[in-house]
Amino acid sequence: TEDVAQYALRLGDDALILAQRLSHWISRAPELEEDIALGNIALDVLGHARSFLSYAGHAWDKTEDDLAYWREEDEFRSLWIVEQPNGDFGFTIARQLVVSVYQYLLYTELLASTDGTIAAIAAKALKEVDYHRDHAVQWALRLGDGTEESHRRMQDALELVWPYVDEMFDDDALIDAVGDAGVRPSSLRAAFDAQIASVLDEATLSVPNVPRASGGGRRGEHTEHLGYILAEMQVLARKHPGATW
Amino acid sequence: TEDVAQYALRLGDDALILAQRLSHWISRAPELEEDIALGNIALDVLGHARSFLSYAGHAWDKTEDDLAYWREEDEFRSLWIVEQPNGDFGFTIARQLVVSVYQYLLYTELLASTDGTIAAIAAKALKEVDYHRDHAVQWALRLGDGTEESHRRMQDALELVWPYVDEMFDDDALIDAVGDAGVRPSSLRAAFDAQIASVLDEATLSVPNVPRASGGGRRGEHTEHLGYILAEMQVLARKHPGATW
Amino acid sequence: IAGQAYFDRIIAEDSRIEPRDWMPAAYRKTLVRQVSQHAHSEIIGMQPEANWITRAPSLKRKAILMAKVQDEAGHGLYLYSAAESLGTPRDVLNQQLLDGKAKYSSIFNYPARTWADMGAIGWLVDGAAIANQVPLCRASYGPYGRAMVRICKEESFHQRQGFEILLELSNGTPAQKQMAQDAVNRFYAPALMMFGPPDADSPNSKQSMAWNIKRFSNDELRQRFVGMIAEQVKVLGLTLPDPELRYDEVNGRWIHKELDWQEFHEVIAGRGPCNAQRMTRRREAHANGTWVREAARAYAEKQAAKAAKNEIGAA
Amino acid sequence: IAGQAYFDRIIAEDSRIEPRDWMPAAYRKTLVRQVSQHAHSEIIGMQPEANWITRAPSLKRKAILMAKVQDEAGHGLYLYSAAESLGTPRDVLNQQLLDGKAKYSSIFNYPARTWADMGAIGWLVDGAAIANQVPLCRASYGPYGRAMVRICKEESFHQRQGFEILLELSNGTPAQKQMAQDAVNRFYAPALMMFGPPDADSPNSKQSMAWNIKRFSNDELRQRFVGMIAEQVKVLGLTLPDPELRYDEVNGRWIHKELDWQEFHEVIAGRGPCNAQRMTRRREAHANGTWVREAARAYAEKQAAKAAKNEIGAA
Repeated sequence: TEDVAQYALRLGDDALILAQRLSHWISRAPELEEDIALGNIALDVLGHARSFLSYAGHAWDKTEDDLAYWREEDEFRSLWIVEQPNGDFGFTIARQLVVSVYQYLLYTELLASTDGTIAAIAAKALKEVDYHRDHAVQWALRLGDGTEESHRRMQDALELVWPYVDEMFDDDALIDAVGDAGVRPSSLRAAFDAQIASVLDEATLSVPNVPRASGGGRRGEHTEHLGYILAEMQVLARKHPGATW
Repeated sequence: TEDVAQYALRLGDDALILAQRLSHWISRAPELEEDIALGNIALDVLGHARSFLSYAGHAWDKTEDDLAYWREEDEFRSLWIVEQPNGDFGFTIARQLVVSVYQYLLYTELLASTDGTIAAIAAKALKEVDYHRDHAVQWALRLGDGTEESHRRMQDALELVWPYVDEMFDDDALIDAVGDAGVRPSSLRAAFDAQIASVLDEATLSVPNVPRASGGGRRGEHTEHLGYILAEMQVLARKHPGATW
Repeated sequence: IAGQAYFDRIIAEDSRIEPRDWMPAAYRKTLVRQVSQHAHSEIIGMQPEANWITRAPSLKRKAILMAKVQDEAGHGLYLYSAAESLGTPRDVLNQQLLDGKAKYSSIFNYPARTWADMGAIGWLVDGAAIANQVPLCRASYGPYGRAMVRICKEESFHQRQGFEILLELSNGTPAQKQMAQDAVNRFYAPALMMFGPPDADSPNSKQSMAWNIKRFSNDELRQRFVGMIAEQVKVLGLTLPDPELRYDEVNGRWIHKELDWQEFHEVIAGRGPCNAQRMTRRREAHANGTWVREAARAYAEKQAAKAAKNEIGAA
Repeated sequence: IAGQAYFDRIIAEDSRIEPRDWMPAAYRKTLVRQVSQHAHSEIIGMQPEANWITRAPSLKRKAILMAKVQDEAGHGLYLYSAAESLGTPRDVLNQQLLDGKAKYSSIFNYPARTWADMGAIGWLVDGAAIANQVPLCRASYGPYGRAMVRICKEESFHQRQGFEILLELSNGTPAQKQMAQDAVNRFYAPALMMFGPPDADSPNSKQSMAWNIKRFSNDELRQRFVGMIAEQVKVLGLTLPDPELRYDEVNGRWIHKELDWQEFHEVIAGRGPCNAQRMTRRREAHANGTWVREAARAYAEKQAAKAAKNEIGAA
């Protein structure tokens, strides 16, 4: 249905923009193992994006590439958190921690989606996101409980990420409309808070207390970053309309 | 003539890409006075770009915007040095030092260009470039002879800029063809070296001794950076072909 | 005579207080807060517009936009100077901004999503700023009033440029026109809110008016502004997103839709679209510039020491 | 028997030397240099391709490219392990790269200017690498040979992907086809130069061949490669930028144009298009990662200390 397609579009856009951000680390990571790890994660997440976008596209007779390359900024439905620039490695880990814990909870619930395709994509993604979460947790521990500098940087990174956390849990009319095909984001909050608190506690870090950014990605209202992301991502495809690659 | 137009195109492209790079500092400079100073310099240089590109465009019945927004990467004729990413403030100052000393010498010689328009553009630009040069020199002194950290950073910045210096002085067939309408780049080298040596000496810095990058901007062969610069610069104009702004 | 009596007479005569004059502590404090907030607004206000410099769709527009953003940095400088003349150094004020202890105009917490926003910001945001600021040219504190004169001159230039951007878009392709209308739709209400809460909810205004800092109430200024843009929007061939907007001949005032003051307070409280982004950028720029400022200071000290040594040698 | 005699016998039998075996110092040194250069090439070689990940023109191609660049990081890891088994730790090797004391394959100093370069690099550069590396699977040093087996398997996959990119472009729009031809034009000669200078100018090769590290001469490998691509280019519907290219039936060898060995030596000497850029990026990544690596080390030490303390407590 249209609603389920719109729902899949959201999840696909989150994954696509995150993959785009993460992939920038490849050949720039702090060590070779991390070039591989972040590349792996980016690749997994891109795979989720492709699955969700392909599925969404069925409803409108569009391919994953039609959706990725030929929509304008205000047609994207991604969350603000995935648009945030990579910053230093600490910021990327903080963002990964938040997003992968969120996605882990979300995909777990989506296993019970009344929409078979959504449930199947979530099932496949879940195993990978479990690894992403573990990767982020391990690094949060190392950075939080590593050196003085890494502790400071990691806490700073959390403060910078936190304004974008609340938006992930906002419910809206589409969530009502998709019903049991989807998951009510607000229902994930308590488990998210508990998991994050436990990780940050072990990492000797604290949960930031900063105001949320208003958000609006689900309505196509984005931060000033998305325009730049899309300009880069779409530049080549758009120079060759109708071409195949 | 076609040759003079091609020559003006080179100078225009150098200025355009440099302006694009410099303008990124506005609202990000180390202090408010530098937001203003770098903004001023970027604005001046953009002005030079517009004059040269408008003049070049006459030969092909094209406007400055046709040339800026509707050429592909391999049609640009800018030097590699202006494409280099801004780096830290030290790198930007090192690049400015090199480019503004070069442009000062170049525009001084172009006052005697047999092409009246080139001479007139150079005359107007020269006064501004004199200020740009002074700005870069003053900062080179402050950073070179400031703190230990700034000395190290400034010397590092020079090492990073230096591979792109030689290309500025390469002669080629077009230089032969334009004759006295232009300036033979190689003829500027001695004066450039002397001025730079004197500034760096006073700044307690040393002239780097590193291999040159091959170069090729004048033939339309660019570094991997230019594609990103153009994707961003042209994105909006290209979404609205035929529009005026 | 001196002290309070002199101050009171100057205010009564509607003349100007100068930096060396005695002034009540509360007057000084109010001014430092207002002038530095104004300065911070200029600085933060550079960001949404700087966001479009590298992507401006023509070289002429790029140049105009660069010049405009640079003017804003200049306004920041004048205003910090005016604030410094009241005894608080610029780095203290800047630190207040970085620490999130000082406010800046909430409007800059809205994103500049499209090129048309360069038009809407110029026309509506600078327009509202001018409406606010023209009366401030007569503010009782001399340096502030004089800074305002200079700033207003440039702002009205900026407003005209914004208007021109929108006019060009409105007369352009359908996509351009829609971009312009969308930008006006997004900036209309936030611009109206720039004048602050309704008079009934603005308790500090009275004292500022008594001190000849503020000359008109929030609602009076808002009325003036709405009247102006209601006329200008016709020339643009666009509409304001306010179906209730009309001039009430009987009471001689403009009726406009209820503004969303809850949103206003949310944004002020830090929960707007770009508060975090704006502060992050400002803090990053400041942190990245630390080594540069330190170098400049060290160099200046070395030069001063050399000069002193030469003087001693010469004596 | 041990020492030189054992080593000589292993070489004579064309068997394998293993890390704990005795080996001549020169053999060890040659291998460390070759294996680490090879590892460095994988690492630096990520850059030209990483340059197109964010701009890949379809999501499928983006995924394939990401996987490929990641494979290269993996190859770097195996090869550093092989080099470490010869007694030189990875951080020493890495430092040699950062200091500019170690070389990497010159081909990666050419820029990847267009998307078609992803095709040309896969087809020609990986193709040449495979031609070089397949015989290395039988290299006398065990860990190196085994690493090569794994690497060659993946490389041939990469080569096929590069070929497919070019094939798709060649069968695409005229602009796409031209992009493909242009990329082949730019990478053809540099790929041929990947086999090193002509045999007459390659004095070190003989010793490497005697040690069963190298199996074929530079020119032999180049011949094999040219023959292969001369056939494949027809399937692509493109041409090689070499009007002189033909098979000389009489001598049973390929004639190709004279390669520009001066350019080759310029690039090796650091004066290629991207030498400075590649090293700058690598050094920046390393420097930006310092605090992260330090944190990981400090954390590991803390954990080890805790574990030790628990053991003592338990004892």
